Amino acid sequence: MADAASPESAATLILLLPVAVPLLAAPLVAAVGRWLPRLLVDALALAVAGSVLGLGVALAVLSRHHDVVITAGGWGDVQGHPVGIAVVADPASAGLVALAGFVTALVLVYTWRYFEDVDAIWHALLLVFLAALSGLVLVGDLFSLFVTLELVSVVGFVLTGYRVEAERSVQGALSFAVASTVGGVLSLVGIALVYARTGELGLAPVGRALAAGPHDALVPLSLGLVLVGYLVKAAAVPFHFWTAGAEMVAPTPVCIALSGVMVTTGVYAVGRIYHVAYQPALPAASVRPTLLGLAAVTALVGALMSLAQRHFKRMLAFSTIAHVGILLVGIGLLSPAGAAGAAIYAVGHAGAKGALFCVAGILLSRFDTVDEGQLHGRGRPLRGTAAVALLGGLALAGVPPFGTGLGKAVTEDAARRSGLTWLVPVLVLAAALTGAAVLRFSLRCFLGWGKPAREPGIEGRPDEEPEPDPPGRLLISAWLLLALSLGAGVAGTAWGAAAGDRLVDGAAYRHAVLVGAGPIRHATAPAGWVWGGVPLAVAPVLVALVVAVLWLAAPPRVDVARGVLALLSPLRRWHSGRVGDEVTWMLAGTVVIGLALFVASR
Amino acid sequence: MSVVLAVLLVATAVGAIAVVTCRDVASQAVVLGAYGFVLGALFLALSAPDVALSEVVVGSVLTPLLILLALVKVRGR
Amino acid sequence: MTSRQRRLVAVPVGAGLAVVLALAFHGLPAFGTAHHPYGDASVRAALALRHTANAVGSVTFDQRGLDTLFEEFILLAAVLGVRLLLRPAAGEHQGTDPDREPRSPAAVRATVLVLLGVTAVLSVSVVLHGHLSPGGGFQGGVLAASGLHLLYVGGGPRTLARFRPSAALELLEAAGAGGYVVIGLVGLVGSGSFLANDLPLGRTGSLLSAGTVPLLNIVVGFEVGAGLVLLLASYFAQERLAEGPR
Amino acid sequence: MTALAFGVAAVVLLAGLYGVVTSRDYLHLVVCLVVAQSSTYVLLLGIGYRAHATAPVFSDHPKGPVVDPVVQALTLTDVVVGATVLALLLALVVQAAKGAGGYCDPDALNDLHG
Repeated sequence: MADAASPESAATLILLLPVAVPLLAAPLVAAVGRWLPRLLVDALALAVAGSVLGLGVALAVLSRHHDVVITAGGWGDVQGHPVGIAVVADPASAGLVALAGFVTALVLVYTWRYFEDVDAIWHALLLVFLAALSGLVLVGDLFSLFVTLELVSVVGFVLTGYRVEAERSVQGALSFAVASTVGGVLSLVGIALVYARTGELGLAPVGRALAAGPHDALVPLSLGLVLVGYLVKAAAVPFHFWTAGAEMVAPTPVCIALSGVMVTTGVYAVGRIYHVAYQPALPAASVRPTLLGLAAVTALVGALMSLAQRHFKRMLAFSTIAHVGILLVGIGLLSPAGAAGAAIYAVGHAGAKGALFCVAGILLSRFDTVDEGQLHGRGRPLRGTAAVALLGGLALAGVPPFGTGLGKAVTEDAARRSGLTWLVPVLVLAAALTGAAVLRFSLRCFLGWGKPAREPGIEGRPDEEPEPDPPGRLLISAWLLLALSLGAGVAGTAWGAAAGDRLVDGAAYRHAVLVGAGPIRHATAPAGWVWGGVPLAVAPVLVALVVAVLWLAAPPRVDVARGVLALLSPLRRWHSGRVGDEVTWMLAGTVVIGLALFVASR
Repeated sequence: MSVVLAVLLVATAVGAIAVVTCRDVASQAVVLGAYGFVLGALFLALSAPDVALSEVVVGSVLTPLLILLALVKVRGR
Repeated sequence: MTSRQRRLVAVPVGAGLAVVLALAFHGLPAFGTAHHPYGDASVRAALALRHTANAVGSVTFDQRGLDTLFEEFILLAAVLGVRLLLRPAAGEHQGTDPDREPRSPAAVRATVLVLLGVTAVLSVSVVLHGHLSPGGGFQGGVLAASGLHLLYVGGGPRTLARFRPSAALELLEAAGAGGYVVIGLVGLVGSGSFLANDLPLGRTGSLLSAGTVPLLNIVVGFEVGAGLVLLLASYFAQERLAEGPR
Repeated sequence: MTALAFGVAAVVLLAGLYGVVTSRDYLHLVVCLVVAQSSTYVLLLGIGYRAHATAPVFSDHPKGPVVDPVVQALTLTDVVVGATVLALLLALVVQAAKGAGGYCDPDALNDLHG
């Protein structure tokens, strides 16, 4: 037993506080919030989010040499069998806790004295969301992962449908809710299969038990089923349909939380579950093709659909899907370097995408629309907003030294080193096209480039909900989020390398839970900017600029916009917005993933 | 015991199909309530009295009630 | 897709899913197997270590109490969500209740009164014996909440509303959810583990046994009972809205 | 018996999902989701079942083998989650139908496409 004052002991004491503190504050503000001054409720919620950020940073520091492990309730083994729920912090999970705390804090700054109508329900829900995300990354148990996932879902779709008076907002929430529920059911079927085979629920004991065999169809198929729930949250194609709808219609601060943290958490869970619970039974070579195929399709579909949008929030939603593809490439490489790239990219993306959603919020509050055609040139007076939008677009394209650029460069390098060079153009294209879409929008809206007329073939989308105008704070949030993205690129190398290394080291995690934490090997090659990567970093930025400029300024004879939209029309028709279609494709994706994993494991 | 279990299992499958194929929501709520009772009996036979109690109060009382209330709201104007 | 096209796609997808399930379920152990390592360890932990007669209660509130904490907040979030989603939107106004509602026949009122008493006693007993016999905070809470709605049968919406003070129920619900966290934090302060069960364990089978398990059952009972009443109230309010003048 | 027990779970799941995919009414769709969810209860309790054993509740001290209490606790959680998600889904359907004039064909609520 560690000395009471030692850092190890402190780490085990604070390990569950990122869950407990917001969960204590949430019912408090829900119950007495209506009698408290609004200022006090705002301040309390902000303090809680800030404390989760602090706890996340502290845990990342305390876990840098070895995992911090506890069992909830202090349970040990009974008859040589673990009966409690393991909770584990390492640089990857603690970093995500900190990210969730940071983003939630900024969302609270954004919504300071916003949503006046409904007591303090907004704050309570946001705090529960934060606790759920913290729980999801910290717990090391399949069923606890499922419960936290359901909690994330429930709060997620309530927040999405927050403005009930907007019909489309409710539709977006419904589509999100149905997809989440179906994903949850399939995940639980997978968990039941694992439990039947191993008699375990903890990730580490499951990994140990599955290694013993038999290595039959149950193992790969249960992995496929378990992952579905997380792939829905991650918005991987074809589990992504809810995302575009939900993030288009949800209140802008909710989009920042969903896009910045929730999807990332989903991708993280995919990596964690594989490396700890399945890696001993399913070698990386049999899982990698499926994950990378899924990643590439996600990146390309998201990028192409993003380019086809003129509704700014929907454009950002599809770009999130593309960036989930990039994250999944990093995780799917199943190598330390790939995971390091994904870790840095996750933070860089949360910042850049959050800043762009702040731009959407500013535009909504000024003009009651985020339609590209209607906003033509109207953004000219908004100099600061324009700067954020252009920088955000460049960040999505991966311009150095943003975290998105560094994360992408590290991932590309990892792909090349794994002999999978075909992934590099996929990443370049995903970054370039999403960057192009945002740059095109920004140039048209803030500089008045291109024609004010509507693009052919896209119907206008009226009846946008006006959002309240918290003038200065929105821009402050945007700059802070951009700073986060920049910080990830400038100073994220050490953390990213540690997080990536530990995420893929399932053996160390299992050892820490089952035997006790020992010292871990340190990141072999710290990922960083390299001069050789400069052309690859610049390429997507150039492509993005060229596409954006061509779209807006090409002579009428070569109508780029019309051509691209015509090419993309089958893909756009695929996104029919009908829940029956969406579930059908989700199930088709489940079958394909399951069978691909099964065939590769033979 | 095994016969009872087999009968209840078959009844569960039949009940599920009956709920899904019932296209009128009002009668579907009633069928769902009955299905909840079948599940409760099955769980009791599987030696899970805790779950059986929950399933009966949730599946046969609360769930159909919520569906009917929602139905009144959606259709009943 | 049109619904016809979708059916055409759904057939191979459904067949594929059936194949996936068949292949995976083929690896399941025989139904009724005696091999339950986690289950056996849990039973032993419940009885020998925690003096909890109902092993399911021990797993739910002690060995895997963290899951139940999250579950309680799913419920809290859902109740907040339903209240939020079903709140009257701008432009809608609350329908007015009739000032007097017709009194139901004395026989009905008497039956309802008796039934109310029975459900009240039953739900309290189900909650308090959760660590001893099947039942617990959740089942008891649902029973109590459903039972309260007998007032609707016996009296009508106004009678129901009078016994449904929403501010008090909101406090009760929040206290239930927060109470779970507080019990967890007491464990953290007392013995260094969140949700540690370090109260006196008592004799297996007696009302005062199993340490924190009965306490957690009680807070969950409050949360579930109050939460469900609030949830149903939101639906009933919606119904009244539909009937009221527009 | 093994094939029957787990086969029933699979049939219930497929039936529920079939209903979700083909539904023409959002309320009906939500009920089908409830059915799909109930398949996990059958599967979990089937997995935890032990022949010739009693419920894991003791009046005195153990007399013989009992069925697995862990899956029962998991199923309990699952039942609660299912009920709360249902309440939320229904509230969303009520709101969606309000905009659509009481008409809630899922295929008609497709403003979010393209």
